[in-house]
Amino acid sequence: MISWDFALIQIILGVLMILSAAIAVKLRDLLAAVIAMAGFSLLLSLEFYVLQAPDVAMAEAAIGAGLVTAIYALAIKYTRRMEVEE
Amino acid sequence: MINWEIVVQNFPFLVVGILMAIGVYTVTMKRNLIKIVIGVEIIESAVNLFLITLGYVEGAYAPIYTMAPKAAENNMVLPTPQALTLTAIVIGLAVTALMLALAINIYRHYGSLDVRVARRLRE
Amino acid sequence: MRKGVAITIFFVFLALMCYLALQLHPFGEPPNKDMDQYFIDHAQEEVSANNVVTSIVFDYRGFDTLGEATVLFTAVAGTVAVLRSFRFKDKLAVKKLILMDKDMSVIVRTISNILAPIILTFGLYIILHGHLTPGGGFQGGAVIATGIALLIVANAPSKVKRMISKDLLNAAESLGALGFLGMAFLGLFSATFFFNAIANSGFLFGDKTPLGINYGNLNTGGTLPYMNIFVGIKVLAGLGAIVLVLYLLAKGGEEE
Amino acid sequence: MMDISQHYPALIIAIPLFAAFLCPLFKERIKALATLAILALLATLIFVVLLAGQVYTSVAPITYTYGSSSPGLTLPSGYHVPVRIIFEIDGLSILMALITVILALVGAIYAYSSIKDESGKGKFFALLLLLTVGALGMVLTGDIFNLFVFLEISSIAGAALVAYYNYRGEANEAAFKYITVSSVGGVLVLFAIGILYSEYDLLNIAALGNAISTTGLSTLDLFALALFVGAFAMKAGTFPMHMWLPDAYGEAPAAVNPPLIASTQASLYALLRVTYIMYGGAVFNYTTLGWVLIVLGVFSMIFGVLMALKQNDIKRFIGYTAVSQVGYMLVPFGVGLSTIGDDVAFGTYGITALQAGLFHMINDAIYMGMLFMVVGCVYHATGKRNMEELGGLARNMPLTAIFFMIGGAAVSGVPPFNGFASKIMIYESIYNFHPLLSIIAIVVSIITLGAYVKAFQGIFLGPKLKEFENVEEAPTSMLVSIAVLAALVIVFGLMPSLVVKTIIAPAANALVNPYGYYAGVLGGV
Repeated sequence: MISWDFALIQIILGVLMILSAAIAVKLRDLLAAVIAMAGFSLLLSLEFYVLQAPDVAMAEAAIGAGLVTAIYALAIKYTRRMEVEE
Repeated sequence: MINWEIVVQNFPFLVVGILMAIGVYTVTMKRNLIKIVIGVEIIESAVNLFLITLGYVEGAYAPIYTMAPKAAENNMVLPTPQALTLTAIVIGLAVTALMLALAINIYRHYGSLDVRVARRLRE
Repeated sequence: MRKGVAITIFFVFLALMCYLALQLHPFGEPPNKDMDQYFIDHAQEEVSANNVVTSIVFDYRGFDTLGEATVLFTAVAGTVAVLRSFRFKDKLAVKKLILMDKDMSVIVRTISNILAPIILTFGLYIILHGHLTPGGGFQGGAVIATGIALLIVANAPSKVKRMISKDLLNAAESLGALGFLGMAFLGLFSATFFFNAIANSGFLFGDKTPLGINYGNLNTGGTLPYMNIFVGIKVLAGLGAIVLVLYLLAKGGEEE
Repeated sequence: MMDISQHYPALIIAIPLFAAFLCPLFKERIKALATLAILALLATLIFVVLLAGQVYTSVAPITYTYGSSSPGLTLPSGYHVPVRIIFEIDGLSILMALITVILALVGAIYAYSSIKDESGKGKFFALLLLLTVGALGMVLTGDIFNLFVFLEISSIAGAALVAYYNYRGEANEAAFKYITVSSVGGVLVLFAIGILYSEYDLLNIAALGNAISTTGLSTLDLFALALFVGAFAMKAGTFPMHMWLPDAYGEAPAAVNPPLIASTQASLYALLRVTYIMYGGAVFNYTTLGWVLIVLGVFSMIFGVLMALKQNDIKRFIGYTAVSQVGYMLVPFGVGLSTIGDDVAFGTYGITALQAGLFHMINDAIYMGMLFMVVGCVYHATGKRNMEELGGLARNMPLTAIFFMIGGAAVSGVPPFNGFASKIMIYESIYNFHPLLSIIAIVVSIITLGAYVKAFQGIFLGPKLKEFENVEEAPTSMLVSIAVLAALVIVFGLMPSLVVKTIIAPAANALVNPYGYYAGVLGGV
């Protein structure tokens, strides 16, 4: 007795989250990886909203997608943009 | 045999498991410091998602009384995991910020973000 | 070899996690609701707040939130301490940090100048209505800090240095943390640490909230709105300080 | 009106926290900062001692319910589960709290001289206090999620302090390792908390233990237990996740080492709390879990001491012997856990093993803190930390040399110091369990003694080197703080039975009585 339309939303969001996380891990361009992580955070925030947790969704959107991305971007600016094997 | 209905129903839990596995793989196997930080962030997000999924109640509403629909009375998702997740998100941010600061400093000293180059502390 | 080990670890862990996922209760049907039912039933009456999550965050589990604020304080102090300027003792492979002392383009600056006040207002709204609608000190503080980050990143480091004072942010952070601790102490004088002494007392924010679904009365919540404000100040100052320190890093770390 | 004696548990956390929030406002004024930190920690110590008086005279654990209308009100009126955060303080908690505050106090006194020439002093003292708060919260709390929060406070503060000498690349590297290991460990703890929450909808340790013991152990419970044991063992620096420990201990400023040790041992405390109390009521095969701890302990012992022999860096050398000492605690804890189902064996040697392990935990914190501070003095005076470049310092730094000798003797279990007192108890009790374990422990101790003799010779004896001609004895504040710990080493070594009877036995008794703990907190549910 599961509602299939809700399950469908869960599956779509879940697959998208896994994909964006995997892309973030795979990309050699760190800045692009960070953008992928920001997308991951936004999807996660959307999932929180779907699961009736608007408080957490707001925190995740502001912190995960906003500030953390800015901190990453600054850190990458100071260091190296490409992931290189040395 | 695998009960496919349960697999579909528990799909959010499976997502958590897969994200955890991706994160652990990243932390243990990647050599770039920033990638390691990303791995830690993925594990943290997975656990946050886990807590929220635990609190979800089929067909229930957000635990806020202000201007809620009539059906929400006595039919709310569990609020505790949401409070715990708020704490966990802020802790995750704190860890990420400190790890990135350390990564910048390591780059300043060693000129590289590769863990094999940045390893003077051998056994 | 290494690749093989990696893939083995990944799949063993994955299998374990999937097994766990199928062992858990069916999604959406928690087997036990003892503790949570208490919060849902009693939050309005005891804490006089409509938002059950916020009443848990600042009242029932307020001590956790003090810990959370402390974690953030620790992270800010730690980041600032780790990134403070130093002289290199060893000269093996020293890298200078480079960041151009340049503004971003006019368009970016204009947009950020327009956006910043909007974000600020939105953040303030979230902080003040934390006990009624989704949000609270942490979320609102983070939103405002995003606005500050936008302003910082759009302008040249030398200009930012004049515009925003690091000492001011540090002081504001300490003030917010001390204020939050002070609100917790307020409870100590009447009952216990973190006791909500203002709820239902008739003081500012001390009205009773109507039970059940209602339109929300801003003048409720007891200590919650005060704590939201202090936490908001603390979070926006702390997060702002992290971004500022990172942005101005190139100026400090270059001396050799 | 307000009765202050009810509020000690809250004040123990609030006072150092208050001081920590004030610290950044003082910026670089070392005198003000050190005074503030020392006064705050002294006040905390007084409250801990007063609380100890309450704990030792009460049968049930002392409880403090945050935010309720009365501190003792653990259950809301008319309800059957605790909903608020509760501090639950029994003999073990208060023992750990005492040692944590003493170590932090000593570290703060030491820091007054040793941090003088660094920048960022305000942040340093704030972080030192926060590290203490984290460890204190972990040992006092009775709420599993609260424990996670304090675990994160202590690991973030610890990592930032390890990287405090940020002009050393190695310090940043060690801190990165430390924060990676401890944040992954912390997240695993949170995951385990989530699993338990999903089953029982509870977060209180006593209530969870009660629920687990009444419903019996499920697969999910076992999964959570494995995660808890793995994560806390990782954070306590046991084999095979020990590699962060010597790095972090070695790179941290010497003043930070004692509280850092206290925070590591708080993880060990959490391991004990979870295995003995939370899962103590459920009937399952303790022997397996006990042997897991024993095997981890034996490997840590042997690995630690073998790696220590290869080290040239004095601080890393001591760090590796610290790994080896962690093994000495895990083995008796494992023995105690293995015998807990067997009344006869537990009565004859299991309880002694448990007491020995707890006693060794305290002793280890004291002499390890002391040794790190002693080599900190050497580094402070000479600027060198490589054993091959040091030598002949005994004439210039006689007190430091004597303190190093005391510390080294205590680590290796030489009478009459405290290490001997606890180690002899360990040898005897684990011999009854399995003779081989005892033999391994004795052999490792002998190797440790050899290593310390070699180190002493390398640093303090030998020809006087020209470059060290003008080296002076360490500043008074550093020597005073070391002397405090040295006095404890000697006192604990001279009257072990008194110490065991007054503070160790109540802790061991609290650990083996999970049902008493549940009933004490939940009021006989």
